[in-house]
Amino acid sequence: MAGTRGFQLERHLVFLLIFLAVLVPLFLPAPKTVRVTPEVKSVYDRIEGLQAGEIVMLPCEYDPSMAAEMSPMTMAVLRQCFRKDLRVLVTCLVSNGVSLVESELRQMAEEWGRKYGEDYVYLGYKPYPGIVIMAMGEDFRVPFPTDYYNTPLDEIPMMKGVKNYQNVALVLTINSTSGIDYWIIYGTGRYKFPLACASTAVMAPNYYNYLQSGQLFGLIGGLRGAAEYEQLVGHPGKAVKGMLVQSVSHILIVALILLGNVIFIVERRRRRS
Amino acid sequence: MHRHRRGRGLPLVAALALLPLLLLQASAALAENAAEDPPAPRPPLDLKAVDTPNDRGESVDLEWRPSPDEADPAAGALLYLIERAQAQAGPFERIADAPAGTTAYTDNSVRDEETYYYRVSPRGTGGGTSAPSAVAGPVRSTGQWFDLRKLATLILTFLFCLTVMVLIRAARRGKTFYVRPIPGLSAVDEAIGRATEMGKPILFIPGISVASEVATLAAFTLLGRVAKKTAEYQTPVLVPCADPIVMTIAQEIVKSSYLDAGRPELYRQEDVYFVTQDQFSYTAAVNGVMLRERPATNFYIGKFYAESLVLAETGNVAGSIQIAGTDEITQIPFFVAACDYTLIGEELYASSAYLSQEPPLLGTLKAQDFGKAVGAILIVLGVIMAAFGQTWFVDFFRVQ
Amino acid sequence: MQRELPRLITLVTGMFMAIQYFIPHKHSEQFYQTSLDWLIIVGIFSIVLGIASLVNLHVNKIQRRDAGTKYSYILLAGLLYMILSAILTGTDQQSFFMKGYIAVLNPITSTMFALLAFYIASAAFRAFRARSLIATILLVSAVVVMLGRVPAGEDLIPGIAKVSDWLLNVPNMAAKRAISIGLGLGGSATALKVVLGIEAPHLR
Amino acid sequence: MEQHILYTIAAILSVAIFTFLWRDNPFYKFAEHLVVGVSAGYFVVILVTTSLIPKLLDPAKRVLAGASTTLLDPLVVIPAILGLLLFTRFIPKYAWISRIPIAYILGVGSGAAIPLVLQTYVIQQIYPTMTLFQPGSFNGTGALVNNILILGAVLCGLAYFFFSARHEGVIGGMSKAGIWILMIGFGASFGYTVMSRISLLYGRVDFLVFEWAGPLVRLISG
Repeated sequence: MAGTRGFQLERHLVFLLIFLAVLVPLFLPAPKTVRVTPEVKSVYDRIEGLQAGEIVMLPCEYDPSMAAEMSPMTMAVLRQCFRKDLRVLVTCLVSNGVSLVESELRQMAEEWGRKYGEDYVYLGYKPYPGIVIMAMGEDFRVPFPTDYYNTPLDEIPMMKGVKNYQNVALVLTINSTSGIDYWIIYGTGRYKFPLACASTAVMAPNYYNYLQSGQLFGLIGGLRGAAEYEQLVGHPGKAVKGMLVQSVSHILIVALILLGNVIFIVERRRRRS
Repeated sequence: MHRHRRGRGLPLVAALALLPLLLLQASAALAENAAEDPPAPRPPLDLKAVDTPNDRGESVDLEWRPSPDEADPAAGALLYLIERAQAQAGPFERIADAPAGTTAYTDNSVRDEETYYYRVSPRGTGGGTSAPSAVAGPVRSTGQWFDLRKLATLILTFLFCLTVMVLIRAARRGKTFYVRPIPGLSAVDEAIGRATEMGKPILFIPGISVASEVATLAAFTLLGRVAKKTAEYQTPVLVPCADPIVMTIAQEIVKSSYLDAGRPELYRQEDVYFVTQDQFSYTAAVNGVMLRERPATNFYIGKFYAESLVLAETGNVAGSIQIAGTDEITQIPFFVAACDYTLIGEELYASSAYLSQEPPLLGTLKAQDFGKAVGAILIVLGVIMAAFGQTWFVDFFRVQ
Repeated sequence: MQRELPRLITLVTGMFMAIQYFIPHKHSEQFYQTSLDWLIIVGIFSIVLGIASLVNLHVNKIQRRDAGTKYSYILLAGLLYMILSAILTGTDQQSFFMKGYIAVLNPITSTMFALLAFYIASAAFRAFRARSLIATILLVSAVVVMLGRVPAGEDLIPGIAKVSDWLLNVPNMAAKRAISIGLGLGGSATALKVVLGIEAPHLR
Repeated sequence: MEQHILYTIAAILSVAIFTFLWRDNPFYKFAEHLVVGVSAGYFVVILVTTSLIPKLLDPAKRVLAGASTTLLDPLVVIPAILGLLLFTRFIPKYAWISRIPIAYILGVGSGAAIPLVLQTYVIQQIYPTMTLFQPGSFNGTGALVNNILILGAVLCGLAYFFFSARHEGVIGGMSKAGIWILMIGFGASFGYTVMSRISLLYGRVDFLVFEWAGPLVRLISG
């Protein structure tokens, strides 16, 4: 299969083109061409329709290895919530993702000058996601007597009168694990609150039937979903650029394959004649 | 991903993982606001307690039919309190709660020598606890000495090993077996011959996994054949290893191959060396060897992960002939794209038999073909039986 | 004696481990757990052989004044740095040991990983040529899936994503199953040959 | 400030590795030898902290402090002796003794593999293929056609791996279809992986441009 040894110049040209395909989009203004799908738009519209002060719950369940695909979604949703003066309640039920989610939340909160304890609260991590989700249906204080910074929930102004899912406008779990099933079965399945999920591209197809059955009101799939959301929020960032890089590099590689075949056919004809 | 079971109540895993601590607090919180006292729900029916089958012991399975009032919102049962005692009459102590909708619970806080009795009483939304269910027991937990769920595996393993041994004995008594040509392997002799003409070394990479990995075992057997040929042709063979035990075994193999070829003085222990256990540091070092030593032939035999393409592309730049074989299915496409010959899947395990043509090894190959034939027949038979609803046959092969 | 004792050890431990697989009982589980612990303990001693081989190789290179000896100094320095920094400053986040991980090990290994983006392109360019029917099938299947994975591909050829999903869910899945069955039989046979001593890398 | 230094070292070493794409050069050789030494040292330290101390030194300390009753816990002593036997490799005359621990390691590994590999690679692939047409396991004609194709493809794939039969006639036809199916599968698997490899490079370039160069430029100009 390896065939010809590959003339040195060809190889270095291919490397240069790939490097440019990844580097150039970083400096280009992100294009507005990302086509928005209805399942992503429904999440955006639902949050856009909330009144100032309502609480959006964001269980961000991913770790650094999945950050490339998941963090852009968290940032885009947080940007929209803070722009609309909504209050945000965040948890992370994945042990090695806790500090990553916390730093993302703090970074976006500082960017919008939001105050901890009044505009946003971070509950952090507890084991056994199935149980925690079910227990939060009773009272957030059952699994989380204190927040991530060990202050009791009753001493946090934002948490006054906030008992369980009924006091939260909607739940959007940004989740790279199969824990989404727990949210569907033990969360909205038992306590009936509006739930949407943002998953990896690989997992997204599994949840379309929950979209049709109404158990989910929205679904953001992979980097492409995040790019659509960034565009909706009007702040195209890493996801949109990421999609551009992927598109450009994939088309480039396909073009290289076709070019390689053209060269091959021309050479074969020359050798035959 | 096809979902066979859709939302069938709480899977056993959730029931198993229910920590009494969390729900005790929940039920306590509920008790405070029991203003008035609605009628308590009736108890669940025919509670059964049995020793958990196919396990290590110290575990009892409980099962019950839900309380008839579960659906009724007013007096519906919200929680089932599970109680245990060591005598029929009690005293019963509460060991766990299960939320409404569950009909099973596994108690793994028991000791094998004790006998136990269980009862379950539902708690209504109003907080009132009704009369408990009938007592189930006595029950004693034990560990089983055979896991019935693995019966199919036991039978197939036994038959397969038997076939291998029978065919090896037949081969030793002179029976010969035909083996179809495998392009990758017929290239081994040619590849080594090429190395001798160019006076360049051969690079043999035994994968980056540990010695007990099956693919690494295959690498050892092939290394033995390759080292014997390089000894005959007096070309050096370099074997960088990512595991100390793999290095030790590889040194023994290469040394005895040079001994068998009657050239013990040519063996240099320095050529079979340890690099590092880190996947990509190892790759960086081997890349360097490829471009500096410019080996005539590279062998990638064993367990490989994402680094396979980095190695194979660098080997291609160095102009070496490359032969690869791995059991890691996701990496085969990269070897197919970048190497001259790739042993696909089972061809890796046929390599030592093919090169040595020794009767016992050819006999094993024949046994593997029998295995595939039996596998194909089982599939066809199973498909027919399952299509007509005879699922008992198929379920026999279901492995939890 | 030199060959019979190791052959016997492999046969006995092999049989026990194969049988243990079918017994869920507590004692069988403890036997399995103990075997794993023993492997770890023997592994501790084996690392000494590994490091001895590494150090010996590069010390010889330095003594023999081979070409590139200065790089051997760098390798030994890196090895010494990590061991000494762990002894002196521990292994927590602020220790010099972790600084070595953050500044050297992590960036280099993730950059080596990133080289795959270049190599996957050069391999595709060089190897995916319509040399034979099989090579053409390989290249067409790869191109379709690549186009199906990005929005630009969908814009170029509408519906390509569906074809790409089909290729991944039907032929690719069937191919994986067929290869697995073969690998299972081959792997189990190889393991059996080692236990029975027919193919004995440790007795050569 | 210290982060800038660490990130600068990381950036320089990353660029050194990238230069290997051009050709082998002293920068790459430096980074290569450095990372081999550093990674070997890293794994030794990790092995000591996670295995040597908990599994060997702590039990030994307990025995010396007289805390544990049994003088020598066999479950620690026997493997320790096995491990020590490895060192006989340094004495040529007794080097054969090192075959004993190696025989044990191969025995444990291959013994456990015999049933496990048959179950996970063979039985757990045969079972789902059998239930392809079980009522309720597919919906719609599309899925039915796909399942028929999967069944045929698996059988042809198996035919390709037949070693002891000449690939002629029916077996020959099936095995030719088999290699075609394998190649379609390999092409699809290759194409599927491109996206994750590109995002690796995107991650590194993003680090070099935004996490290293950006803050450094701001620091100097700032």
